[in-house]
Amino acid sequence: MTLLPDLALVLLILTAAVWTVAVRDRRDAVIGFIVVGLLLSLAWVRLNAVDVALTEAAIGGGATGLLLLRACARLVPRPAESVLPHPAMWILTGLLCSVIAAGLAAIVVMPVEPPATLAPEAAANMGELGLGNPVTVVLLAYRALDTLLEKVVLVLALIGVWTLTPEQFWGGAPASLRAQQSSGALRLLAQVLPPVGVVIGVYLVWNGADHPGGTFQGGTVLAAMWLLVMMADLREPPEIRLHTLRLLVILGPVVFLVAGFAGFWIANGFLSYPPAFAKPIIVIVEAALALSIAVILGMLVAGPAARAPR
Amino acid sequence: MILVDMFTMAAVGAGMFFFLAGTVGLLRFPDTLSRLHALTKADNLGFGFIVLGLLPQSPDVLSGLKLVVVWLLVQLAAATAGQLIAQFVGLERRRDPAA
Amino acid sequence: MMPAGYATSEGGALLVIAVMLPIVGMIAIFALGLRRAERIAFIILPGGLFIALAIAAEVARTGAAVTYVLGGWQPPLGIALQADGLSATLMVLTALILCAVGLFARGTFSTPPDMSEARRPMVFWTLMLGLWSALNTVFLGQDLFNLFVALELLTFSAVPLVCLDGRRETVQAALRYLLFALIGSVFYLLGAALLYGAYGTLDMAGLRLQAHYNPATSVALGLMIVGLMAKAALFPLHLWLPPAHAGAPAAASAVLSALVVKAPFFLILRLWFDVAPQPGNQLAAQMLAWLGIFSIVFCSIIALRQVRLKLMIAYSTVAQIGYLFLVFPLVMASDAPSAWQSIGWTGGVLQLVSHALAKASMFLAAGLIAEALGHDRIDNLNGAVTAVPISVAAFGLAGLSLMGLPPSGGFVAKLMLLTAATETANWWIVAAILVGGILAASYVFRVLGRAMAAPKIGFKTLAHIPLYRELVVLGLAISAVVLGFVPLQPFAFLGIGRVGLP
Amino acid sequence: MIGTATVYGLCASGLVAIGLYGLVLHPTPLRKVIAFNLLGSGTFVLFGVAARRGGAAGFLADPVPQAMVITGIVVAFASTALAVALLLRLQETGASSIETTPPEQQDNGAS
Repeated sequence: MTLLPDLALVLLILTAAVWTVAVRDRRDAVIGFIVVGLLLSLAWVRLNAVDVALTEAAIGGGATGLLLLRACARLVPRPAESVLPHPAMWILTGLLCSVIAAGLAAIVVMPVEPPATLAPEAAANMGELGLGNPVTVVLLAYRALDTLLEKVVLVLALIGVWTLTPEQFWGGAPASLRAQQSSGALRLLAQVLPPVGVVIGVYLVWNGADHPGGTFQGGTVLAAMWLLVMMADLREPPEIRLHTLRLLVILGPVVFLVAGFAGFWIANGFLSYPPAFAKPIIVIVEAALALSIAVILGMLVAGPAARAPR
Repeated sequence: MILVDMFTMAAVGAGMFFFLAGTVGLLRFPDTLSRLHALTKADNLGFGFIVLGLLPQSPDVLSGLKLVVVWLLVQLAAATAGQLIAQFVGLERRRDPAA
Repeated sequence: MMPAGYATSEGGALLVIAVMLPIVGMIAIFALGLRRAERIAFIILPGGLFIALAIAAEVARTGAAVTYVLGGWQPPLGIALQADGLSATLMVLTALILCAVGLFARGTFSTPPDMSEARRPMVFWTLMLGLWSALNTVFLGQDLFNLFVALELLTFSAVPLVCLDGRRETVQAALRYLLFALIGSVFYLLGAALLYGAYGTLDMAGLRLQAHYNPATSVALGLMIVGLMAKAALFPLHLWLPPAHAGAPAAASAVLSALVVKAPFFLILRLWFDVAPQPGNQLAAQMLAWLGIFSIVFCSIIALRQVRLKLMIAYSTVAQIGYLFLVFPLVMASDAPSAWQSIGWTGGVLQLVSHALAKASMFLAAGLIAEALGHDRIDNLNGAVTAVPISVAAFGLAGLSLMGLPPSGGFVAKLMLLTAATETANWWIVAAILVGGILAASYVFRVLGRAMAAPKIGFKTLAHIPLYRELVVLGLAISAVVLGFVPLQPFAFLGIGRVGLP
Repeated sequence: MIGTATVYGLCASGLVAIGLYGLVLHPTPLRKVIAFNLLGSGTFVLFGVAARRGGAAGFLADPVPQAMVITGIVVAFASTALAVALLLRLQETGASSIETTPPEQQDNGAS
């Protein structure tokens, strides 16, 4: 009986997912995907992963959804998207997918005993650092290299998107994000919400050291506020050649790298923190990362430059 | 204590009723504007009642405050979204009066 | 339960620097928008080469793997980097090729003097450095999730390089490449999730100690290998490679073909010999080899039919990657005391290295030929030899290695594979190696025949090619040839630091 | 006895199958990208299941796979952004679908 809500949620997720893939109109597909994202964040809460739930809601549903909706708006309309492929093709693909799903399902219904876990190791080493949120500790201490490299992935993704700038526009600003029809309501929201949003973003980063939350979640909220302001046409996207913009993008990775290399002198090597200062160092790194993430996410949504530099 | 719990149950129950009604309206009403009407009802009344019902249950003032902030933010977002959708519908109608 | 611990060894910090130095350079170029992106790159390039050589020297000196435990957190909770003989070799190879390509690209990707920043130089040099860091992480990583991040780093550096010139078909090729790479990543990650669920660790050494045959392990390894196959462009998942590698600028093509596709193969090798329960699955090994055989024969034939030189070289890459996958049944059937003492394993690694050198040289030579003639249609290459004689010679020398003719690294590699195949009575593999050699000879000689022919009347060289660029190309081709003269002894280096089978 | 984690494990398998199906069969790049995100979500949930089962030592779930999922979600977003930029650029330069092969590559289409 206690499984009933979970079963209902899973059923909803899978229905929304099937709809997302099967529906003809691509805008409907994007909306379906956003719904899946929001339902998934509930699933993450049920999996006792509040940090992931926040990330999924902010990035998986929110930022990705915005990105895809914007793509929809800019793609030329097509009458119908789901051209039915050759029957042999979809039967074969369907079969292959079912086999893979069945294989995965067969494995998940036979859990190993005792469960494989690193939780005891993670718990045993937490004390040294003085942080309360184990996920933050994993991200910024135990597996800091992954997190650092993943920030570099974000910078590279931004460079990759900027590569698609037509030659004559290099250095200019991305296309405006404003809606076709200016809206008083949207403008009001963009004036009222950002102060609150920024507080929430900062709170998420600050709070992330000890409670669910952290750089990604906070950074995404900050990015969302910035995007809102750009969509309401209160600000234009900045030119990609701007030094301030470039410096904000690399601020996080650089602070992280500096903290990492400092470990050679003040602790036991790269990316190790002296126990007495671990918490302040991690919080500073997180704050810098959150700022960079906000700027990178915003610029990734804005896309390549579409106007010549002034 | 019992009284507080009963209040919570009543308020959350009322909230759920409005959500249910709003969802039915969203699914059954014929055109976008009336669907929007149903949706905003659910957002305003349903969500409002649920927050109201949960308020006495919050362990400290901070959590209660958070609940109120959440309610305010949802109101703001719902109002803006409602406005935007309505505006979009108006735009479509002007462009194509038959729709 | 706990695997054998890692301990940071002397010189371990070099590994961190090998991964971080290119990132520092990349960030500096991105942020400072200095007058000349290439200046920063030319500080990083020799530095990185020096670090790679220092790591190799350290491995050779100690006769053991060089290790670094990040932050002092013991795996599987933390992450360790480790260079054994094989990874040190590949890091030196990577550094050499990147330095050569850097020299080659200096002319094409320099910032115009009147601009503070131009698109192509800025993007090219940042991505090149990002790619270097990614490759080093792939070669050093010991944790499957860390390696996932490294693979993503590689994808994000490689894909934009494909569409650097912004033409429609290159954007299309880049998108297709990205989609294939993403499918590959997801399959890899699915496998990693299953392994974590089964063993609670993604550390390779830990998995090696614990892994045994059960459904979860088999499905996980199968998914990961299929995902990596898509990234390594093994038949029939190779469709993305030819347009992508042919569409990129020559300097980028050289790196993509020589190094980027080798990274996923390296990981398959590691999964197979360092993670999977031993002995490996005979059927899977045969299947991989069969896909390799199809790659060799099929794509060599398609290469033969290409109109454009760069597409031909790209198809040749798919064919040559096929050889690498012949290793699995050959090593398993050998009676050598450990996998890396078998002749098949050494042959495979040598094929990887010699192909990297030869293919880098070939793509660069093709780039110079196209620059000089203004096109790269094979049928109109007449007179190339008068315009860029050294490049045509380099193309021919690199071709020797692809065909497997003596004297060349490719010859020794293919001979070793052939010997291993005859010893283990894998006759289909023997046939594939021989047929592949003949087909490679046909497509290389087709190009050479055209390029050596007398120029048509009115033939004009479009651009003057500086001598140093031609010499770089020749240098790479010569190293591919010289590899054939290296005595077998140093190959013991490849086995340093590799754990014996239980 | 089926537990909460198992239910979500089945959900993950379903998402993987649905996403893979869409990724392989949808002809247009945008739909492929959406399907890829579904496939990715399924993979992440699989990590989440391992995490939830691994709850021990005072933690409700194993934090290590959760941290991996957070990293993975960010990487998936970056992939989506790059893919969207590519497909918009592709439209600007004149193609409507990645399935249309330029003439000189026609013969590899057959392979």
